[in-house]
Amino acid sequence: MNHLILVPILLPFLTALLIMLPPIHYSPQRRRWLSMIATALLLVVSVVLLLTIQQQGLTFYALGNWQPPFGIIMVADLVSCIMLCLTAFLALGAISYGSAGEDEKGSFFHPLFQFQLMGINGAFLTGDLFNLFVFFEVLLIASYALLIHAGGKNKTRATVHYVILNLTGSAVFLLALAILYGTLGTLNIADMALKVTQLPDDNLMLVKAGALMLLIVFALKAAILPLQFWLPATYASASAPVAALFAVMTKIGVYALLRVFTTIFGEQAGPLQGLANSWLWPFGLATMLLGAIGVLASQDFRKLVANLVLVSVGSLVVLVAVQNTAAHAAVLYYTVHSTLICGALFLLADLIATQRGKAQDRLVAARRVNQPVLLGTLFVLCAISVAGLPPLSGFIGKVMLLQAAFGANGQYWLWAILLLSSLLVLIGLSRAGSTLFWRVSGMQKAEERVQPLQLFAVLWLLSASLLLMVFAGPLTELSFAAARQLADVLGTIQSILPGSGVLP
Amino acid sequence: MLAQVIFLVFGMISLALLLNLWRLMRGPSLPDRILALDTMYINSIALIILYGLLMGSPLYFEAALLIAMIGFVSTVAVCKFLLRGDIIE
Amino acid sequence: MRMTPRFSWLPTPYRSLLLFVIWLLLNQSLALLHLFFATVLAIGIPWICYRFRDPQPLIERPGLALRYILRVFADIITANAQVAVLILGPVKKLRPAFVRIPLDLQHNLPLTILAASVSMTPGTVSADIYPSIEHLAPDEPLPQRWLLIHVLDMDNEAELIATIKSRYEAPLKEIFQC
Amino acid sequence: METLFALCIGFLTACGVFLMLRGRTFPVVVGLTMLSYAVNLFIFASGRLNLKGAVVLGTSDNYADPLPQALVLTAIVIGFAMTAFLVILAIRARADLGNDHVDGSMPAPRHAKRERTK
Amino acid sequence: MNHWLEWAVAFFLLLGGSFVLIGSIGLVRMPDFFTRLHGPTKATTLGMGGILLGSIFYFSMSPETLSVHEMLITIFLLITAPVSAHMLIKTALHHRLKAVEHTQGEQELKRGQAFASKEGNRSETPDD
Amino acid sequence: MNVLWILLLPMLGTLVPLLLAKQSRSRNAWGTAAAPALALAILLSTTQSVFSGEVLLQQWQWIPLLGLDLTIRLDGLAYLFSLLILAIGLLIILYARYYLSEQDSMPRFYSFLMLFMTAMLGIVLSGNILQIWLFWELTSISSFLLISFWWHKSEARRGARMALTITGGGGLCLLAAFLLLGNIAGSYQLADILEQGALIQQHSLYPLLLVLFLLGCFTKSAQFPFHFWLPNAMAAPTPVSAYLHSATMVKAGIFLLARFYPALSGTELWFLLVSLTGLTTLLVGAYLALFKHDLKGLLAYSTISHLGLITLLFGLNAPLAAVAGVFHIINHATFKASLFMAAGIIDHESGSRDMRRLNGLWQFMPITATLMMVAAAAMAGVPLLNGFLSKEMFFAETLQQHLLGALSWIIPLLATVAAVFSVAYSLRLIHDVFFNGQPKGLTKTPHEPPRYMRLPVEVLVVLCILVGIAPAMLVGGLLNSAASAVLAGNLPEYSLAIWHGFNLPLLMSAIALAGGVLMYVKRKQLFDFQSALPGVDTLNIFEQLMKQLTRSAEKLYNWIDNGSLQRYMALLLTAFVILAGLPLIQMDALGGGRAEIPIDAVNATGAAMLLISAFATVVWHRKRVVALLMISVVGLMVSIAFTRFSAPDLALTQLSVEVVTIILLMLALFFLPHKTPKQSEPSKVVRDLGLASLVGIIVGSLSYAIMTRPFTTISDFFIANAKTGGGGTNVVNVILVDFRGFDTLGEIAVLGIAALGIFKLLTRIPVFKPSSDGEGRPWARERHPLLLATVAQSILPLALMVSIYIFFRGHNLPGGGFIAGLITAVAIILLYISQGVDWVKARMNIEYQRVVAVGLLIAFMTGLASWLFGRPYLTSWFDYFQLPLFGEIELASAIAFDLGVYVTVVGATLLILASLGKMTTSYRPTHKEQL
Ligand code: NA
Ligand code: NA
Repeated sequence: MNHLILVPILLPFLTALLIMLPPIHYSPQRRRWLSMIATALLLVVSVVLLLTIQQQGLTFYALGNWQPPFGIIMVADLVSCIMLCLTAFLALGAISYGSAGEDEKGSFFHPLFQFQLMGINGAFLTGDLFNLFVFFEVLLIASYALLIHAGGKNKTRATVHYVILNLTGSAVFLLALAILYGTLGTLNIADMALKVTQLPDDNLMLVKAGALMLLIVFALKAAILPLQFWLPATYASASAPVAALFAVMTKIGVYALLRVFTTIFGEQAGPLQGLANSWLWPFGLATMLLGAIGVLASQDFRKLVANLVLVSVGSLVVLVAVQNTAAHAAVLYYTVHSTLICGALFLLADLIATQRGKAQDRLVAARRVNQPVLLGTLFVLCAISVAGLPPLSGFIGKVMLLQAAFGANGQYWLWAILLLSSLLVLIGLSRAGSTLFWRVSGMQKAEERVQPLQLFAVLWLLSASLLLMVFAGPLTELSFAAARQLADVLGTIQSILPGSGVLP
Repeated sequence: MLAQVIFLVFGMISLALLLNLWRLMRGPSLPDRILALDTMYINSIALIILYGLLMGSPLYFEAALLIAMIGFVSTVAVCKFLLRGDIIE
Repeated sequence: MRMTPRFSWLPTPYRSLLLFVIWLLLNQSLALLHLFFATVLAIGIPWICYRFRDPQPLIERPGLALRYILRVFADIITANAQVAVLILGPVKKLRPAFVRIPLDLQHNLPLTILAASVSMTPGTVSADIYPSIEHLAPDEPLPQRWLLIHVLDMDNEAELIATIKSRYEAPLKEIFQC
Repeated sequence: METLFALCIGFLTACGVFLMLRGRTFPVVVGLTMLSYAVNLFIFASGRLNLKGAVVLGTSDNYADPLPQALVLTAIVIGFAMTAFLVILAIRARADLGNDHVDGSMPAPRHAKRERTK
Repeated sequence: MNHWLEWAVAFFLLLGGSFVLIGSIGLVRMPDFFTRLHGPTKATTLGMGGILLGSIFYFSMSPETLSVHEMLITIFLLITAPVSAHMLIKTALHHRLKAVEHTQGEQELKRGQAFASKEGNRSETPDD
Repeated sequence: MNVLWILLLPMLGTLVPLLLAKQSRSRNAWGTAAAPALALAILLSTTQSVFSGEVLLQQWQWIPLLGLDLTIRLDGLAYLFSLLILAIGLLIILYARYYLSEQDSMPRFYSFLMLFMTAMLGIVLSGNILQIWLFWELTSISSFLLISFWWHKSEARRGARMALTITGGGGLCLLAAFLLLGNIAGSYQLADILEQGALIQQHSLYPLLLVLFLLGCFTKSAQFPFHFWLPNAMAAPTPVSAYLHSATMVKAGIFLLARFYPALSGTELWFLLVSLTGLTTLLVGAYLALFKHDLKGLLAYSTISHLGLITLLFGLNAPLAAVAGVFHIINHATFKASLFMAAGIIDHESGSRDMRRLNGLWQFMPITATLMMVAAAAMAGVPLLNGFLSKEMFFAETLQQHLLGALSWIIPLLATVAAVFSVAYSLRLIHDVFFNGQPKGLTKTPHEPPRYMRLPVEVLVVLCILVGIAPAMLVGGLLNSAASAVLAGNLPEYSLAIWHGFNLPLLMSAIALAGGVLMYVKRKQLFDFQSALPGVDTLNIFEQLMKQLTRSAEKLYNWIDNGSLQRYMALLLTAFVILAGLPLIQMDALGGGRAEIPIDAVNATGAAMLLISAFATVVWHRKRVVALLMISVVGLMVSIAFTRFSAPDLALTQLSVEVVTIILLMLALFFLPHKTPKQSEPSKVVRDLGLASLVGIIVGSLSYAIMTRPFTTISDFFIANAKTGGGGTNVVNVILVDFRGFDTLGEIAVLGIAALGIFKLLTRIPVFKPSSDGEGRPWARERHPLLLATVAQSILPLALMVSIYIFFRGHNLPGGGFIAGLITAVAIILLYISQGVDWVKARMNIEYQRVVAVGLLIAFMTGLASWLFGRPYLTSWFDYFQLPLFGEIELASAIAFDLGVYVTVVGATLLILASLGKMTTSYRPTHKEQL
């Protein structure tokens, strides 16, 4: 029983509560520092957990000491640990940025942020489908609240859409859960994977319906066409640190797709194996393309970045549908890369917007930014990375994606659309960059300067791109190992339900 | 005998509930509808108690108590709303 | 008329008694454990709730209060029989009416009990007590207040008013000594 | 009974969905509430119907499935939290945007739209 | 003993059921809001009392248990029913609902309506 | 010496100018030059071994799983290009020191230039094709930065974007080609690939691969039809043009042709694609160059033309042609770089590049004029200069090929035509600038440039002459080793002599010279003809195209995403209908054969009421209060259904939530319109009805299918273990607080967070208080009816008592912390309703957010306590104690957990409702965090 597995959930929870209570709540400084320190600690814990799991293999934690499939379990495998590290890394950047002043523009920034982390980490760790629903709701409600942080009409408008769509999604999630429970008689993911193998023919289609409903839910979270509509406005209007954290939100959908459709409906599932692929493939491609079109179409920079998120989601989803080790490894690596870099871009967009006066981040001629060299350099680095150009991590991700598609049906569709959208992204980014920094009207300059914490935040996230490139060797190996572990459904069942008699 | 009585009373309560629903739909005024709803709440307490008798189980009591409470509170809240708009002031 | 409680630890003794009984009712048990809890709660809850209570006149004549309650119960049953007949009888023959009754009572608790009693008994429903005193300045003298009631089938207005005043209002004045 | 139960679930769902497709926040809230009822009944039904078997030990010898009940409880609470948030959000939207349309602005009337496309 | 109780249960249930039904019939039959109010407020409350008494007796039939907690519901209804009625009638006054034509004391109704709304200024003496 | 340093030094050199930013301009230049100079020295030190045919190879593991290892591979071809890049680069650094003005940021310029140099060296020195691509893209980026160096000029920005778009697109094609190549060859190592030419060319993907590969090469090397970006890139400072757009970057594409020559060439497809593209480019470039008035424009088009020439050579599939190609690479680099630099001098010293204004500069800058004349002559292919030699070889090779069969003569013919143009534009360059009368309207008086600015030109021009005179001696070794690298060792016999006797190529040269002179003399007619043709402003066209692209993207995007939630919802539900409906259609039978429970009249009545009220809610949804009343009936009926079907806990929870929801909605309705206007079009209503019905039918069918199927579940475990393992007899509650306590923890967290979020939503909200209801009725006067106030006060203790009762019995009987919490909260809310905020606040001044936090903390800590006993989180504990007098009592950790639930629920509910209620009072939620 390794208590460390639970710490990524409990630590943010406790932090949130402590921030709301005396003596922490008295001063903004205390709230900030506790929040940042706790998040740094979270990162350390996540990394330690990852290293432990790398040594020990898949480990689970039975809450309340109720063994699976009866109790709720948290499962730490390489995939979930990678996602934990990613979240903590991203969060530290976002919180640092927020602590430069954005946090005081509304109430409960830090507690909500920590709650959101709790929800996200819970969703990554849980090995129980209903518990996944609960953590989804935790992270969603926290995200609703964070979304309106600092107020404003756009935020309100976007939040209304976001909330209503997600509430509908939650209803569908519950229906799907009920169907799966009503046919499989269990909620534990590994147990479900096991039960699927013994499914009577009469229940086959019911389970399929449940599974496809889950697909809708996760597709909505992941923002796959035609369920992506909430994303651009939401991400574009959110407060910078929130938008940065949101960069991981769509990836939770992707993660859930990966979990459910490779474990429950993995190779052991017989006729239900890979039942989502034929849907994920075309819609993933369409999402990618739409995102790229959106990058071109965007009138402001934040919306552009939001569309970049769509592009990355599209690529990931297509690769989820490819269902081989290389593809899943690519998904993992690219997830980490795209999340962090999009997070950095959201922060950067805010820095640029602040220095451009009234024009904000709109792509029109405006007054010159106050620190063109600093912001320009950051912009170029981010743009290079996100567009998948060398030498930053983006190109490795892109190469992994392309390589993973080898041999897949419709490989050339993927290639063509991936490369085309890369080109569109490149065009869009070069247009955005040259407008933001070079189309200057008037000689006036803003007074605003980047604050140290803000700069730290952007550099922190950007440094990930560099690290992902420098240590690409071991990191891709890690991704492959994680993908192999993910694909080993029988092994997973065996370690979680040793009494089931399944041999890997 | 008791069983028949219980079913007879079930019938009465059901009829009462349908009458309440009729008034609720019919209106014509809002107070009429609220009154009908309030009555419906109270009548469903009777229904629940009867279920308890039918099942011979005391587990239904709390539900009845809660219905009494929500009947009251929601009637008050709706009336206050119609009177003042602002129900907490 | 007393407004302040006799014991600060037991500000509302009758309420405590009621709660004590209710706890035992709820648990349907006379076990020592429940008696203990009933006592604790019967003292604890009123103590907590006392601050959420406007000062009210205290019951000075408990015996009379008991009699009043029994009378109201009896009235409820007879009144209901009458109302049932009226409801099932010919609707056209009803003689509904609005009547206002001048009030001698001044405090909220007795007034509430009066209004509730009127509502539960012979074909009458309390509609309003006016004018309301919430807009009065603290030092303003209390105006004459009225209880507006609706009567389902009124025979004689004066008789009705007299009955209500004597049957319900007078005993209440007595009970609360106000 | 199962048929009737399923009919109720389906009908509630349809009503809820129809309301959620309306253009104002309030009907959406009402629709969501209705949909939640349907969903809760659905989850409940996934444990199959049982007339005499409240899941309190010692009261019966044929218990209903307790797990869906626990799940519905969780769903009710979460649904309540979400509905509450949405309601307040609707107020906020009305205050910020001046109308209660879900898009934050009134859609242009049809003939105006046609003119614009011309 | 049990036989008696059974009769008592049956009696109270039937009594209660009848009053509940009568209350609801009143709700449907009566000509205006004010008259409709009487049925539910009184008959239904009494009917509930009957049913609850029936329940008390029913559960007390088995030896060694005495089920009296239904009393609590009765108490609660007795406390709240007049208040609900009061709030409803106040609302009706505020909404200026029409009383059936031959209602006596129309003046009182008007005065009540005036007091319910803002026009009923308190400087205006209520007794003409 | 480690060859890695050849790459590494310029890479580090990128930082040098930035570090020297505060130093003087000359120091900056010298400092910058140090790294490439050193690298050049290292390169030269390898001359011996490279010329002897050795391939210097170094390899480091980087990303083995992707086949991407860092490999430095220095062979003859790499040596040649490295030499060009470093040597010309050094000259450019020197030149730029004088070219850049005081306003230009020199550190930035040098830094970008070094970055570019690194990228170029990376391409040529890579031994791994993915690594080649890495540096390939880096050249695109750095050239973007260099072209847009003068970002305030719109044509610089546009030119840079155009270059990036074209070369970036090509880069993506190249990546695809490389991945295919690697996949076919089974390795991404260059050495492995070059050995597998046969395998690659026989592979079915070869045509696709080749096309993608050539797209990459041709875009970068400005081959027709991608040539147009190059002239527009001339918005860059001239040193950049000289370096990137003549000597290096545009040669990257050519380099790849040469690099992959052994693996990809030799097929018909190769010939057709490469040589014909080259030929077209050669002609188009030469023709267009003649008509450019801009000095740099002319040079740019001539570059295009020469690049076409080299491409054509590589496309001929003949070893000698490849040798000629390599040779022309060297020659072109020298004369074109010097020409650009000379043009830059003219621009710099006279303030104009327009040949219609620049006339007679001979008198002002004779030395520069001489240098430029020599270089131009080399470009025109005048004997005794290097250009002549490679052009001769070119002519010879065009004559040798027979690839077009009977039409093979076309190639030499067209080559001669191109050469004619080439001579003509060279002549024009010289004559128009240095002679042809007096300058017109120059802003400055031209003069010779500073000494060292001219030095690079001089060096290169001297090289042109020397190579022209003694080719074998000077570049023989270089050419030999480079060409043998291109040809994978199968170097043919060739001679670098100046004189090959009278032969056909010489005749072609003569015709070209004569024809060129003639054409220049008769240029008037030609110019008239050209000016009669519609002018093509590629930059504008491209810009318009991009705008069009953006606009159509915008249109398409907005067409898909019109911002209407109703559409989003409809799509979501359509997805639901399709995905959940398809399996239903595929099902054999909906029913599963499980026996149904018979329907009785009471249940039928209940169901009817449920259906009617639900329907009524929909029908009257526009009258909001009525809709609320109707949906209350639905809620009531659902609760009764729960009661009926053995779920008392559910009924209790549903009911208590129901109250709070109704209060909440009433509170909310005050701030919302009381009526919904009719707005939906009938067609939309019909659509929505259809969609809603479908969803309803599907959900109903699914539930029916589930309910009628037999099933086994894990629940038996819970029933069996609730008492023994969880210490409670209410199995549902034991599941909630024990078996699945973690769900409950999450659930109360959701409630708490929702409350915080609501508080957040309500802060700083613009307050608006309607003065009348929906019908325009002013509000009633009395705020707190007397009866209600008094009764609410009496209900509070009762409600508290009941909630305590419900709380404690929850573990064993229906009830629990959640319901108890709601009852308490409702009792308090009733006080708010009946007495107002002031009254309550005076008696209880608690900040509810803190109550929420405390409640969550209690639940959290209860779970954590099990760690003290070495048990997993939330492990429950219970025991029975015998107390004197009291008898047996049970203590359970579940009670503490439930207490947390209770406190959270009270806090959250009050926070939600009271905050909303306070909106109209002076205590409304304030912006400042009030923790
Ligand atoms: Na000229
Ligand atoms: Na209020």
